[in-house]
Amino acid sequence: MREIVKLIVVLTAFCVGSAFSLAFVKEATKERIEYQKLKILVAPAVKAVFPSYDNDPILERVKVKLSEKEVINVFPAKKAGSLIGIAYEGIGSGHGGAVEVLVGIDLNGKILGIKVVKHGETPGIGTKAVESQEFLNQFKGKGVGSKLTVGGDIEAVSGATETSTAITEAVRKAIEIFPKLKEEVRG
Amino acid sequence: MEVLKATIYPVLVMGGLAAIYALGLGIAARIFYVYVDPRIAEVEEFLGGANCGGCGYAGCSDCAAAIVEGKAPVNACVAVGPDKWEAVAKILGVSVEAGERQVAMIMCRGSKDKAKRKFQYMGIEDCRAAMLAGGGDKECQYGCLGLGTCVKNCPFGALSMGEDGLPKVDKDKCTGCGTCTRVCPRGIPKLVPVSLKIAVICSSHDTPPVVKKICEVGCQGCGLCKKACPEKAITIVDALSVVDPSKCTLCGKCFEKCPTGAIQQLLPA
Amino acid sequence: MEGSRVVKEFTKGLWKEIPPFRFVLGLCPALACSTAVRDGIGMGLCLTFVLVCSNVLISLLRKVIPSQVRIPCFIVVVATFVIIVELVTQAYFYPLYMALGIFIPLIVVNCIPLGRAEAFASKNTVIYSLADGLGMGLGYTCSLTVLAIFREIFGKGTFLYHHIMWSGFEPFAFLQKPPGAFVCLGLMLGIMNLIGSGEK
Amino acid sequence: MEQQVWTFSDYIMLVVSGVLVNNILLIRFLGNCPFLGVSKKMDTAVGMTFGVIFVLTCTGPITWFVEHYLLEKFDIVYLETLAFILTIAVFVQLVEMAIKKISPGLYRGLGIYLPLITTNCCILGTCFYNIRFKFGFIPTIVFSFASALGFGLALIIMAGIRERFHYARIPKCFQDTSIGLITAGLIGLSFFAFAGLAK
Repeated sequence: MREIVKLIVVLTAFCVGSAFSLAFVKEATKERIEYQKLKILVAPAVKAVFPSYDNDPILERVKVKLSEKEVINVFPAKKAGSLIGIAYEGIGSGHGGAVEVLVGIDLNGKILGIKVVKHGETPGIGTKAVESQEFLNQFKGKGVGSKLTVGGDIEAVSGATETSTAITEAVRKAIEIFPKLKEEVRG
Repeated sequence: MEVLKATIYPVLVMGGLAAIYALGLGIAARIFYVYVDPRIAEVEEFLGGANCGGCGYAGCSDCAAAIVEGKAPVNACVAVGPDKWEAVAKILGVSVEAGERQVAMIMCRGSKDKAKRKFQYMGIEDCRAAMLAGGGDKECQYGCLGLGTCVKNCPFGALSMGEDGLPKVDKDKCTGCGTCTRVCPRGIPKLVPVSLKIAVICSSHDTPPVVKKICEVGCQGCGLCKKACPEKAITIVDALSVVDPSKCTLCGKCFEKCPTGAIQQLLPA
Repeated sequence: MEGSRVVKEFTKGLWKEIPPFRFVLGLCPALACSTAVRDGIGMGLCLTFVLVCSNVLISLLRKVIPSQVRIPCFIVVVATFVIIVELVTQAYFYPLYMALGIFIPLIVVNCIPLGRAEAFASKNTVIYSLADGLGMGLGYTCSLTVLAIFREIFGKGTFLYHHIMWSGFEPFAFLQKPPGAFVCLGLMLGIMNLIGSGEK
Repeated sequence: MEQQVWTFSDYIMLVVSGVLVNNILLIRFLGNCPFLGVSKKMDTAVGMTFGVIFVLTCTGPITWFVEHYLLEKFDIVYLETLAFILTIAVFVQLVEMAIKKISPGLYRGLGIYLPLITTNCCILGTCFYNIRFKFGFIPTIVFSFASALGFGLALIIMAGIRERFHYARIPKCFQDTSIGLITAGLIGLSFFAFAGLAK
């Protein structure tokens, strides 16, 4: 019995020590890792949705709590120190799961540009909507107050209706929360 | 608070996981307890530890077990020297001189000019490869093929290929590891005690007329030596004569009678 | 006397027992992470860090660890440093982290740290273990770098992602592929043996 | 991929992919140390193969459980490496003890390879791949088995070739590991012919 206890104590002590120190390393690197990941994933999209800015929106991102569980990253774009717009993600459900769209909006609630960040659509079919600049440009200038429905003010890419609808849905959802986010970011 | 929350889960989960695993191991060690002779581990300490297989066992721990059980001699490990053998013998409480030092001996005298060939073999220079080509180029199906597989594989450089197409053993270098007996497709090299005085240097089990036709120096199994021996030390087993060295007095009568000289005195009397 | 042994333990990893050539361990990352010089150096340095830290810690704790659970304990120690490396590369060298991918967590089963822990650190004092770890780690880094230089220059025509070959140069794509890695390492090992045999 | 319904042909493709197209040893580079270490003799290669198949088919699903029901629940996925290797090490040790007791014959054949399997990176690597590819439970088992099979296939082919090295005249400096690596490269090259059979 004593053998077993000794075994348990030593191994557990090692694991606890290891987990404890790792938790600290994790805490210390958490921010940096998130920044790095966003930089690879989102930074090109941010560049695409804003015409011009001179800060690092990824570094200056603001976390906004939408509800108890939902937290969203908001990327503010600034020029010469003053805020010109914010970008954040909206999610729509497409053929192959969630479609995440980054939407850039100026301070008046007008869309500056959109870009699909992550999707699982069928290559060659759904991706037509993801890649079509013409389709994505339709959203420019629309904003708070626009209906944003496929067949209404948005025209779907033929053959990729499902994906077009998903993207539109994502943008619409993003627009809906804009007033709240604007207040938070301006703080 | 935030830091506390971030550390408490990992610590609890990993600690719990480790505790369960350790408990499992501890219990399993008890349930599946197998008595292992502690001497096996002690013996293994003194073996080469390279799992070279030179001893003929599957790894060093297997060999250690065989030594402890008495199936293998204390000097079974060829990778270490006499000092380690003595240490092993000490653990087991026996002396190293359990068996005499063994050396390899080439049991064939059928050199290039003495034994006939079926065909000229020009393939890869390896006895095992030659065996694949029609069972070897020698008429004699028991004789040395002379392509030197044993020479190439000897880990101690104790073998060399002679001019006559037969390997030669350097008794000082040979450790009796037995690698040559294992690699030879015909089992020509045999391990014999270093003080062996007399032997029949032939491996052929062919009948007298066959041997007479294909090899000038092979043992025909004619039985003349058996009849000549006053000590009854010679027997014929499967058309090959065998000398019992414990009975032999080296009187030399058999050498005179042997028509091919297959029976040989190895050391001076 | 003391100092000379430290130097000896350090330098043996750089030539006499240089992994993965003389000391045939840790082949998987050597093959997989040598398509580009940056990856090779990165992998080597990650391994050096893990090796040095685990060697030091294990030689410090060598009297505390009971021998029955020594292997799980060594594994936990090595795994801890591996996760630290994983997190740090993720935070500061993200592109490298992406390129090395699964091979960073796999340092834990790379036989070098565990092998050194068992064969060296658990029997020697801290200073020697440090020297041993550093030597072995740097030796490994050198091997990987040389292999990567060869594979990147001839396989891609670049060096540290800069084009250096003449414009008409057709890269040997074979060298970048997995079989090329095996052949390359095999040839280098042969050449090392050739040089080594000349020494004796 | 988790929600996707897996049909029988999907599983077949997964096996083909694991064994041939993305052979874990030759294409993914996992498990090379034992590959070169135990491929000198056919019988050791066969022993190692069965050991890996058994251990991997068991640890694959176990680590899958650890990941999804422990690490993800408590949001400590970054401790994956530690939890997995610990699980594998303990499992291997358990199996070793159990086999030793239950079947000494099997232990003689398989036992000496088990300690080597803990540090065989194809085990841990495959467990990681199961998680990274977001496999469900059944695909995890299938993929683990296929990977182990791929490992065994490459190992046995290699052992068969290496036994023939006895007959070949190899320059001294290229003997053993060196020629082994070059051979592995050539086998890998032939495995490239399978590319396109499956993803």
